[in-house]
Amino acid sequence: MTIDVPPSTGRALPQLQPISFIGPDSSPTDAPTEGLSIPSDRTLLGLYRQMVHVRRFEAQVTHLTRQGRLATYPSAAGQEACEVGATTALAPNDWLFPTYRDSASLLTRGVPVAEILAAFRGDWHCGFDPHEYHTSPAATPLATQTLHATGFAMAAKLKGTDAATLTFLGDGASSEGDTHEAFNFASVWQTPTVFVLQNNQYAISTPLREQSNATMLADRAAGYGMPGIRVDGNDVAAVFAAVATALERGRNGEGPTLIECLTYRMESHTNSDDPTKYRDAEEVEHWKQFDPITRLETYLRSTGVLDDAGFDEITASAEELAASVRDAMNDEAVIDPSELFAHVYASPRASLGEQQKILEAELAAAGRA
Amino acid sequence: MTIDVPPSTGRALPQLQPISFIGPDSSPTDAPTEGLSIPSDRTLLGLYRQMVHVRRFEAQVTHLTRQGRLATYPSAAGQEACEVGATTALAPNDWLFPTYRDSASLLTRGVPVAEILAAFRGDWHCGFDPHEYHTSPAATPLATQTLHATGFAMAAKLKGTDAATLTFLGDGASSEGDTHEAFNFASVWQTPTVFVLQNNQYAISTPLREQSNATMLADRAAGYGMPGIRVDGNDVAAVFAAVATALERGRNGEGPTLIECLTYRMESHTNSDDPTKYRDAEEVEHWKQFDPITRLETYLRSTGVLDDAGFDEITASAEELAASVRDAMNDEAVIDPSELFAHVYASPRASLGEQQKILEAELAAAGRA
Amino acid sequence: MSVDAEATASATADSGGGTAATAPAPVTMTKALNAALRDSLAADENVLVYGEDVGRLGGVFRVTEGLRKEFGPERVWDSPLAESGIVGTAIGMAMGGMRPVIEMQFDAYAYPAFEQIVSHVAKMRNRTKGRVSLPITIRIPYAGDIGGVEHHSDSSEAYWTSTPGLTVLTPSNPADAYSLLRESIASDDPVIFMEPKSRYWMKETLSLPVTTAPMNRAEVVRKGSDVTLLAYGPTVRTAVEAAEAGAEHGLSVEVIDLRTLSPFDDETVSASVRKTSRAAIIHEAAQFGGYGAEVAARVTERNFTHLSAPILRITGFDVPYPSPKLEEYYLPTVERVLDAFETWDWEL
Amino acid sequence: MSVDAEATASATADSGGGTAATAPAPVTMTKALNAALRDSLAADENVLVYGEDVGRLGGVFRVTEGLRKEFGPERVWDSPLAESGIVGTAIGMAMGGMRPVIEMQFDAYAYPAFEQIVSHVAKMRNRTKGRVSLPITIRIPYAGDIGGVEHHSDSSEAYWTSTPGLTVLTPSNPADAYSLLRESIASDDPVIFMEPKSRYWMKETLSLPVTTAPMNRAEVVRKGSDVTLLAYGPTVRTAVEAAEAGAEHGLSVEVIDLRTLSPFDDETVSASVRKTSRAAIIHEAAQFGGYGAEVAARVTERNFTHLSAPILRITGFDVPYPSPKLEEYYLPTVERVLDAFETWDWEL
Ligand SMILES: Cc1ncc(C[n+]2csc(CCOP(=O)(O)OP(=O)(O)O)c2C)c(N)n1
Ligand SMILES: Cc1ncc(C[n+]2csc(CCOP(=O)(O)OP(=O)(O)O)c2C)c(N)n1
Ligand SMILES: [Mg+2]
Ligand SMILES: [Mg+2]
Repeated sequence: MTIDVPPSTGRALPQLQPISFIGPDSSPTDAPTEGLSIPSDRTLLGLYRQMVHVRRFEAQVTHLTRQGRLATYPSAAGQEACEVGATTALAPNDWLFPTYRDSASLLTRGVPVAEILAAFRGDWHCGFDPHEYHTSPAATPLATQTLHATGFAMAAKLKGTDAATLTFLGDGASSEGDTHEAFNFASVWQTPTVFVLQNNQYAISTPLREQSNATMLADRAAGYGMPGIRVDGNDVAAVFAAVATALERGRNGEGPTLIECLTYRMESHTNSDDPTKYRDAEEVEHWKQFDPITRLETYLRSTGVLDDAGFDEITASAEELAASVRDAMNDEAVIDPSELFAHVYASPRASLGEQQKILEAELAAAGRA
Repeated sequence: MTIDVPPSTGRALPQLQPISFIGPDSSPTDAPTEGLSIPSDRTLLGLYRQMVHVRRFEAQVTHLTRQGRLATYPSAAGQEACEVGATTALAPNDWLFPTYRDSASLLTRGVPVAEILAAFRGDWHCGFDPHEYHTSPAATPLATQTLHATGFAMAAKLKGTDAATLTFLGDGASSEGDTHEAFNFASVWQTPTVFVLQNNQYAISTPLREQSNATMLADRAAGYGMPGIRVDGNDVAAVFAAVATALERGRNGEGPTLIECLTYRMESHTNSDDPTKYRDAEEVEHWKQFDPITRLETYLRSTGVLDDAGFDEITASAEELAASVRDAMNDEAVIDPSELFAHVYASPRASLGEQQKILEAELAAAGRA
Repeated sequence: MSVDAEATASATADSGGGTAATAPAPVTMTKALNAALRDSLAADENVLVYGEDVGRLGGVFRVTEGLRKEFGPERVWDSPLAESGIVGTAIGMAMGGMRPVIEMQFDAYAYPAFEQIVSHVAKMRNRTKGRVSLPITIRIPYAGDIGGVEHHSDSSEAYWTSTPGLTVLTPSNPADAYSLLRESIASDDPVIFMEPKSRYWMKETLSLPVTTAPMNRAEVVRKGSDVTLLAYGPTVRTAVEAAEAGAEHGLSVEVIDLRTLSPFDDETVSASVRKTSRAAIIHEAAQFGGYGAEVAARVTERNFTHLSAPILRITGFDVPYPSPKLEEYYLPTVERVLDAFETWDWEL
Repeated sequence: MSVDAEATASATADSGGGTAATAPAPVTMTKALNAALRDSLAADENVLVYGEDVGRLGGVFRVTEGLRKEFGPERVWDSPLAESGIVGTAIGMAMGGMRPVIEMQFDAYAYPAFEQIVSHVAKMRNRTKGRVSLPITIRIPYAGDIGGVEHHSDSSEAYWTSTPGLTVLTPSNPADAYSLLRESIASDDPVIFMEPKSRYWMKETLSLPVTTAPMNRAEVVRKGSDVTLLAYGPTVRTAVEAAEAGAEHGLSVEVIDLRTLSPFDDETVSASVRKTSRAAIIHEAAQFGGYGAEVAARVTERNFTHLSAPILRITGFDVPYPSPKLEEYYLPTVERVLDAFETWDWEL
C-alpha cells in the first residue's frame, strides 16, 4: 500500500551523546551541539551566579529540615544547571509550570524566599500569587502540570500573545499517562510548550532502568512528531541554549519540544528518604565530578570572566540570601483559621458559613479566639 | 558527558512503507517485509475463509441493527485482515484482549455466535466465559485493556507458562494515557504482549491528523525501547506474519511488540453514527480498492489455491453462519431479574439480599413473578 | 436562533439576556443546551468548546451541532481522545484567561480525568488563596434508561458532590438546561454540569433565551402536603408521575427538583419537609453512598423533630449498572416510589 | 517473624494460622502490615507485591520493608511510576491467576487509577457473571494528621464505598491491620484496604499471627449506654478519647470501630443504637457526601423509631484538605465530638 504515507520530516531519532558545550573537565567538548550556540559570557556569568545562589538556598533549607524546623524539603542539589538554565531562558511573559522539586526555579523566577517557604512550612499550599510571577503552583501530583502547561500555551496561541510555557518533569513522572497526553496534545495543537525532563535517574528509589526500557527518554518525542533532544543537564550552557531555542521555536509557531536533561539527584529524595537503601555511596561520589557549578566556575575562571573578586562577591551575596532564609523562618506567619473557608469557592456557600461558626465557637470556648 | 549512554540496540525508527506481501492489485509487492515470510497457501486459504465468514457475520448483524432488532453494533468491515490475521496467529493458550470493535476476532477465536450477540442484545455485559475462550471481555473504556493484556502476560511470564497476549487498540485509543502506561510496563517488564494498533484513521469522527502529529503511530515504539512496525492492515498475509512473529518473540522472552496496521473503517462508527458529517463518500470509495478480501481472493485464484468450487463452498458456509445469527436472534434469552444481584461479590452481602426481596415483591405485585 | 451583533456585545455573566428572543416553539433539551453554548460563545470570546467529536460531528448526542461551523475551529474543535488531557489542558487554558466548556463523551469516560478534576479543578482556587480561578464547565451526559452498552449509563454524581470545591448542577428540563448552562459558563467557579441522557429528547415549548431560577436554588415543581419527594435530572419526571399516581390514592406529594446538587438548597427543602413531615429522595445511582445519603442525612439533621418518619431513598440497587435487559428492574419506578411510601407508619 | 516451611505449607485463606507464633511484643501497625504481607507471600506463591518504591526502599512508609530481599524481585518489586498502570496490570495478573497486592503511595495518588478501579476492578466479576474473579488488594495509605504537603492527607473512602463491587476495609490498630490484610489477600473479591497514615506508628503488644474478628463485622471497642459513637481508621482513637472525656461528665459512650466500610455491619450498629437511642459518626473526610452520610442515612432508616435525636456527623469541614498549619482546625477533635453531643436535646 503506497498511499497515505505522511512525510518523514522531524522523524529521525536524534543524537545519543548529550548536547554539551562545557565538559565535566570544564573545557569545550566535542559533543554534538545540534546547531545551538554557547551563551554569551555575560549570560554564563549570570547563570553561574544564580546557580550559586540556588545551591546556597537549598543547603540552607535542607539545614532547616535537619533542625526540624521544616517538615519536608525535596532538594534539587546537583540539578542546578537544569533548574537555572531552563528558567533563565524564559521571557517575563512566559509561564513556568514547576513541580515540588523545583524551588530553585521559583527562586530564579523571582518568587520571594518567604513565599517559597510558605508552602514548605505549611502556611498555604501554593505560597505565592501565580499571576504575579507567571508561575503555576508547584505541582505535587506527578505529570499533571504538563497538561496545564500545554493548555496555557494553547490559550496564549489562541489569544495571539507571544507567551510560551515551560514545564519541568522527572524521569519517574515520564511514566504517567498524563505525560503522554501532554506530549500528544501539545504536538497536535502545535502549542509553544517546552517539556524539560530532568532525568536525574531516580524516582525516589526506583532507578531509571526499572522506569523505562528506552535507550533515552528523548526518544519519546519522535512518536509525537515533536523534536526531542538530550542535553547534558549538568552543563548550564547547553541547557540554557536548548531551552531558549525551543521557546523561540514555540513562539514562532513551530510547536513543542522535549528536552531530556541528563543529570543526577545528589541528595536524598526528600529529607525523610533513606537513599542508602537503593544506591551506593560510590555512585553519588562518581557524579560529583560532573558538578554543574564547579564545572562552570573553572570554565569562567579559565576564560577570565570570573576572578577572585567576582567569586567573593557572589559568595557573599549567596550568604545574604541564606540569611534571608533564616530571617524568613524567624518571621513565622500566623495563619487565621478562617482561611480554611475563605477560598474554596468564588461565590460563598451558606453551609461553609455555618461550619465556620462551629469552628469559631470551638476556638472561643478554648479561649483561642 | 560521555558516561551512562546506553546501547542503541532496537532504537532505529522502522520503515515508512507498510510491510506487505500481497498488494492492492493482488500481486506480490516490493514493499519491505522486514525479514518476515509469507504464510503458506494453506494458511492463506484459511485466513481467506475466515475473513469471508466474519464479513458475512458483520453484514448480518448490521442488518439486524437496521431492522431495529439490535441497538448498537460497531462493525469492523474493511478491517477483516487485521481482525482475522492477528487473531488466527494466536495459539490456543494465548489470551486475546479485544475491544467493542473486535467481534470478528471473538468469532475467529471460537466464541459462539449466540454468546457474541448476548452482549449486543443486552443479555449480559460480557456474553461468554473468558476462561473458556482465553479471551477477555471486549473492553469499552478505551485503552484500558492494553494494561490487562500486559498484566496477564506478566503473570504468564512469572508462572513460566508459554502464553502470550494480544490486544487490539485503535488510533483514537492510542492517545489515552493507559496506552502509554501499557507500552512502558510491557517493555520494562519484557512481557510477551503484542499490541495490534488498528489505525483505521478515525476515532468516531476525529481524523488521524487531529489525533496525532506523528509521522506514523508505530514510531511510538522507539520511545519505549520496543520494536514497532507498520503493516498494511489490509494485507492479511502481512498481518498474520507480523503478529505470529511478534508472539513468538514474546514467548522467547524478547518482550512486547507494537504493530500498527494501516487500514480503514468502511462503515460508520456504529449504526447510530452519521459519517457524512465528517468524511467524504469519495474517501470511502477510494478505500474500496484496498479491500482485504477481494485482494486475497484474486491472489489465491491466481496461484490456483482457490477455484470456483472452493469459493462456492466458502460462500455457502458463510451463509450458514449468517443463518445461525438469525436463528440465535430468534432464540431470545429470558434474563432472570435475580441476575442483577448474583455476581456482584464472591461472598454474598446481606444488604443485596434485602434489595433482591424488594424487587421480588415488586414483581410479585405486578404479577410478574 | 440567530446570534446577532447585539447579543455578542451585551451578553454578560447573567444567563439569558442578549440573544434576540425566539418565538415560543418546542425545544428539546439538546437544542436548549446547543443554544446555551451558542449564546455563550457569542457573548464572550474567551469561551471555547472542545472535546471528543464535538466539532464536525457535533457530539455523539448532537449537543454541539453546528457550533464549529458557526464559530470556527479555533473556538470549537475536536481534541485528541484523552479525557485527562482534555481536563488538564482546560485547567491551563483557564489559567490563561479562557473559559473552556469541555465534554466528557459519557459519564464513565470522565473517570480517566478523575485526578485532574479532584486534585486540581476542585482545588486550584483554594490552593492559591483565590488568586487563580478556574472557570471551567465540564459537561457530562449521565444516567441510564437508554439501553446503552456497559459504561454508558453510570450515575457518577456522588463522586463529584463529595469533592469540596466543585459545583454540581443537573437540569431536568430544556429551560433549566439553557439557563443553568449559561450560568455555569459565566461562573468563576468550576462546574460539573450533568446532563440526563434519557431526557435529551424531552421537549418543552420555550422562547429562547430563557432565564429560570438561579443555580444553587431548588424548585418546587409540584405542590403537595403529605410527602416531600426530592428528585433531580432524570428522576424528576418519575417523581412527578409518582405524585400524580399518589394523588389518585389521595396522597398529596410535593415534588422538588434539586437542580443544584452541590451546594444543597437546605432552605427550600427544609421548608417543604417541615410542612409535610415526610420526605424521600429518588435517584438512579446505587443507594450505598449515593447522593441520596447526603440528602437524607442533612435533611434529618436539620429537621429531626419535624419528621414523622425516616427519609427514604428510592434508588438503583447496590450493583453495577446492569445490561439493557435488566435495566427495567434496576431503575426506580413510580411503583417503587409508592411502595416505599407504604413502608412508612402513617399513624405517626 | 520467621516464615518456616510449615507456614508455607499450611497457611490458607483463613487469616493468621500457619506462621509460628511470636512471643508477645509491641508491634506497630506498619510492622503488623509487613508481617501480614510476609505471611501471605509465604502462604501462597500466587501472591505478588508491587508498586512504587515497595521493593528496595520497602515503601515510603516501610510497610513492605525486607520483602523484596526475602521473596526476591519476582514476587516483590518496584513498578514504573504510573498508578493506572499498576492497577491495570494487576487486573491482568489476577485474570492470569495471581493475587496481586498493590500499593498506591498516597491516597490522592490512587486517583490516576480511578477508571481502572471503578470501571474494571469493581465490575469484572459482575460483567462476566462470576466467571472472572479479581482477587486484588489495593493498599491505600489515607487520611491526615501528619503535617503532610498537599495531596498527602486525603480521605477518599467515599469514592470507593459508593462504588458497588468494591469491598472497603480500614484497620484502626495493629492486630486488625494484620488480620484484615491477610483476609483481604485471601479474599476472591477485590479489596480497597485503607491504612490510616497517622496510626502507622501506633503500637500494641501482640503475638503474631493474630486472628481478630472477621472482615464485614464491626466491633464494639468500648461499651456504653447513652450514645453510640461510630468511628473507623484514624478516628477510632479520637472516639475512645471522647468516650473517656464523656465519662468524666457522666456520659456513657459506646464506641464502635466499623473496620469494614463496605459492606456496612447493620446488625452490630443497629443493636447498639437501639440500646442508646443516639448515635454519631466521626471521620476526617469532609462532611458533604462523606461516608458518614451513608451511615447516618441507613442507621436512621433502620432505627427511626428508636432514635431520640438525629444522627450527628462529626467530620472535617467541607473544604479541600488544608495545609499543615490549618490541620488542627480541620480535624475532628474530642471537643468537637462533645460539643456535637450538646447540640442534642437531651430531654427527648
Ligand atoms: C501521581 C503521583 N504518584 C505518586 C506520587 C509520589 N511521588 C512523589 S515524587 C515521586 C518520584 C518522582 O520521581 P521523578 O519524576 O523522577 O522526579 P524526581 O523526584 O526525581 O525529581 C513519587 C513517586 C506523586 N507525587 N504523584
Ligand atoms: C475512555 C473512553 N473515552 C471515550 C469513549 C467513547 N468512544 C468509544 S469508541 C471511540 C472512538 C475510538 O476510536 P479508535 O480508538 O480509533 O477505535 P475505532 O472505533 O476506530 O475502532 C470513543 C471516543 C470510550 N469508549 N472510552
Ligand atoms: Mg527523577
Ligand atoms: Mg480508529
